[in-house]
Amino acid sequence: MARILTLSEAVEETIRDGDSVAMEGFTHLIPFAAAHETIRQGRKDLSLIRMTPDLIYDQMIGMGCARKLTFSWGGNPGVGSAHRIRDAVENAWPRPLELEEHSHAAMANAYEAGAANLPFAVFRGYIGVDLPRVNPSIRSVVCPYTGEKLATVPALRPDATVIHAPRADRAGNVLIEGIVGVQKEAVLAARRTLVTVEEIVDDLGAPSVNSVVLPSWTVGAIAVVPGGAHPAYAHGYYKRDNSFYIAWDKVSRERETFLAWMKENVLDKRPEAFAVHGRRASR
Amino acid sequence: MARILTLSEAVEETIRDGDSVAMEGFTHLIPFAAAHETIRQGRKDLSLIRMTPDLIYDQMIGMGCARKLTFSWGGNPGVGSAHRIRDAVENAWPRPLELEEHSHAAMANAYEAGAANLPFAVFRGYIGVDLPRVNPSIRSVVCPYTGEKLATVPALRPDATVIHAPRADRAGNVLIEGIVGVQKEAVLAARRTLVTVEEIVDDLGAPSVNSVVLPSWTVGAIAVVPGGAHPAYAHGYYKRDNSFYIAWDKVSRERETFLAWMKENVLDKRPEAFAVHGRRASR
Amino acid sequence: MSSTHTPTEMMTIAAARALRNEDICFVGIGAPSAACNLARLTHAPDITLIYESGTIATKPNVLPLSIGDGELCDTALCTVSVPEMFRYWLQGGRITVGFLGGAQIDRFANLNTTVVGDYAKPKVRLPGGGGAPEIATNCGEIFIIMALGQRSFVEKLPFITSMGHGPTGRERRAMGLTSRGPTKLITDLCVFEPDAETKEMTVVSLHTGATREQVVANCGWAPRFAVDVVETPAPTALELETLRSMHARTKAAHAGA
Amino acid sequence: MSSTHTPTEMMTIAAARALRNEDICFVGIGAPSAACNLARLTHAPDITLIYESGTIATKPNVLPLSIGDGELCDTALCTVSVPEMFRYWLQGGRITVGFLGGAQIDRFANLNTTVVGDYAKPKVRLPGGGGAPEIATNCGEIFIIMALGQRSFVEKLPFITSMGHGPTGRERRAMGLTSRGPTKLITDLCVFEPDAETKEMTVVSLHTGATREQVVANCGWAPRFAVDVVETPAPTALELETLRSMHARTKAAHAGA
Repeated sequence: MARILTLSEAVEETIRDGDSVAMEGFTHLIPFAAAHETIRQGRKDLSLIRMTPDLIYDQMIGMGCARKLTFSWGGNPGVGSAHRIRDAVENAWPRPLELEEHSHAAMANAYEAGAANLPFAVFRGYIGVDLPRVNPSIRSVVCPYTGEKLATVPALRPDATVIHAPRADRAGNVLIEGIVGVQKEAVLAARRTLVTVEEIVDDLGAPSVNSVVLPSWTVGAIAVVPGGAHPAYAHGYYKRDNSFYIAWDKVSRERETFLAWMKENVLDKRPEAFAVHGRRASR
Repeated sequence: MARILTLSEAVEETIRDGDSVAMEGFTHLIPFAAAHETIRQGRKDLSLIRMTPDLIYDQMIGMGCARKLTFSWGGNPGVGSAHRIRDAVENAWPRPLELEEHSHAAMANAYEAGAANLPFAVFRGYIGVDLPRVNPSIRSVVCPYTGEKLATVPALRPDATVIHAPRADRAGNVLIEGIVGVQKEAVLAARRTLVTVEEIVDDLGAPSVNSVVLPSWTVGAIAVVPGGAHPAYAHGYYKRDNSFYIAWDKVSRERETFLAWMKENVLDKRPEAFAVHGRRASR
Repeated sequence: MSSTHTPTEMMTIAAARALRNEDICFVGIGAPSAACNLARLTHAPDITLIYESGTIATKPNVLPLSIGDGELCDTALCTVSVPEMFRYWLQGGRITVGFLGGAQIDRFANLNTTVVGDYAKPKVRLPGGGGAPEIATNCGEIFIIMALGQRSFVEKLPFITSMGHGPTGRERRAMGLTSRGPTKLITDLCVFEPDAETKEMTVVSLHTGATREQVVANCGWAPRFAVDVVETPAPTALELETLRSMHARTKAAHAGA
Repeated sequence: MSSTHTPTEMMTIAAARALRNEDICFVGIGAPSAACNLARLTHAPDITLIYESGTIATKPNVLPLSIGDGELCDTALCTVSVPEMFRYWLQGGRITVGFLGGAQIDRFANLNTTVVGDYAKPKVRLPGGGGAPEIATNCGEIFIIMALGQRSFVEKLPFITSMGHGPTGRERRAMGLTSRGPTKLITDLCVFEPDAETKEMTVVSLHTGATREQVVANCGWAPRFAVDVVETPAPTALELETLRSMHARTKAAHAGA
């Protein structure tokens, strides 16, 4: 059963030094507040997993939280490079970063296999490309019926998955809506889970019986952090802050401006600082 | 793009003698009207596919439409035997019926693999049981990472899939809601598809952006048949006619009563006969 | 309401008692469904009931006739597709108890719901396995509910549809399965549990009024009895009343069109 | 509005024209997104645009900055999970055209968006493949949009992120792929199509005002020209106006918080 905690308690319980950690949210519902709290708590040696390690991991990697990154596309979407990730890979600053690189299809299938408790995923991919040359975890199986050779990747089973969601009810059931990404799979694949939510409500108000719901007993900790996905967005609550993404290019390009920004906006702040972004749209 | 046809035209276009045909709907939204039309049109030598061949295939098999049945549970749910299917298997009446038998997990995974355009499905199943002894299509692969042996089944790729759905819009987009079963997978896995619907509406009225929707270009033919799932039910329209299922046990037990019932209620009827069951519940 | 109870009522009530408030239970249709919902309406109000139709945390007011009645969807926390149910939820290892019935069972709680006689030329063609083969191995443990009888409790199964403890009781361990398999077999006369060593299903409790002789007479193999066989506590008034009113509501609901 | 147009505008317009009203198009971010939505707002109003974030048949009013802006979801027919998008829709073979960009390309339209230099010690670490490796082989055909340049149109790629026609142009057939691979490469100066025999990308059309010499000077290999190179029709007033007002709406929308 999910327990409702403060974000500080929840991060402390969920994420441990050395863990493999997936913070998911595909453009939408990215758990920025939880990432900031993780940075403040000084977690280190993390093996970070994320299909699109954009600003959220640019910040964590720039602050030295991670020793490894498993990913499929790392950049500032629509803007350009993830400068802090590049600095780590190209110059080992602030520390070396090991990469395990995949395609989106591979990562999505690997989370799906993790949720399904399978040891690996099969898909038709990686045809004619160089990634299997540099990533030994990409292998293959032969179809027992047609003889076709298909690509495989190991299932993703993170020690901890962190996501942001619109809301939970008091029993701890969580609703996800809009662009749902791989969040459900990432939660079901993980050993420990933390869900930050915009609000806790009496009635989940799922719009359909087929809505994407995580039952309380599939979730570890829940923390209420209105605005906690900013500068990403929360469908029905607030919009993506595209100007922030554009501005991040300049902030993150140099180490000094990055560190100054992180001190002012993360290290010296508390989770409550996100509340200013958490406007509830009319339903 | 889906074309909106009469049921008679739609069955004629979609189902051909000798086809493999999946009529799906897991207790809910079973396409009875389309099955009756198929019987009336005298289709034969079909390889019928369905996880739960209950009354709908009891009727088709009893009328001699099928030469083969691929399935995982064949009975009258909560009532007892599917007498016509048993008569075909045990006594070859009205003609012999070849069986390809699976478990629910295998069938669900096989449809999923079909929708995903994979040649086979992998799952952890068929452990310690006799079915692989009698079904040569159950095989295995070895995980390239852990060495675990996992079960495989060939993907299901029906020539034709038939389902019933609550509604479509005028562009031919189809909404499915409630117990959604394997219908989406069965449609995406098929070469040709027919969807009967309770109604055609101007606005699909999907309750959530994440609703189960089949875009028009994934659907072949659409036919409006209010009540077309009776005696199964349509969420938001009418309830399951449990008394019909109970009464079927007696109707279907003997060949004579069965044939008399089929003549009166299927051969001598038209699709419009289902309309009496198609009450729209208030939304 | 009669204060005496039928053996079937005792069976359902004994089965319900085996469930815990914190269980995540995969429910088969028929007797398992009655037992699971009785547990929910008595001592286990927060139990999570999952039906293979995809309905999660459902709280039906009347018992479903099929595994996919509208009542299950209407009262569920959410409803997922059938492929998802079998992949993420059952194979995902999220179910603590799977509840099964069957046509035939052997001393190691292997079940047959496929055929009597030869598979290719069956004497009786049964409905088949449905979800059972994977429920049997992917749930944390399995409870089985079946009325005793010479034709259903048999020395040797013609076909193993779902594995209990395997043909010799040693197969689960040999295969490296981590799930526990059948831990309770609840009948209309007694309750069996597997012997810790041999895994043979062993009578641990006799229902009020039932005798060892009756059990032996209705079992196709010579059943073992535990050293300390206890008497199953009789149904409480609350249990009996809840069960009967649930059945009455169900009967009324299913009679209507 | 200026009646002259920029090479980038010509590129986007030429790319948009390649799309058909009946296409099911998997849209990459940036230039592909502009081209696809321009097609939708001009000659292909019923085109189905799919973004890898899971949004199907989306009709954004402003261009998304990312592949998952709320605008895409709000205007979509429906939104599915990312695993479903890659399994049922892309791998499912339901996409007629995949639209890609890249950092580097070779004469057989193989793309690199991974690294410049050695993979283990890169000179420049690029974002990686994202959806491209599987888009490249699972879509019916591929359109690529990239501005010409010596550093991006290279003789030999340091890394093949997604396959075009393979390192020698013969690999697709050898592997038994049934999808067509890159059939159009639209640049700011010209349009390439693969030679029917060799699969080498060949200039078939020069944009108004562009010369063969400019193309050669901005291409890292010696580009082949088709026997009959035509002139790309200049943008119509409607195309230019639609494109510019779309960009103006987008700029206004992205500037706000």
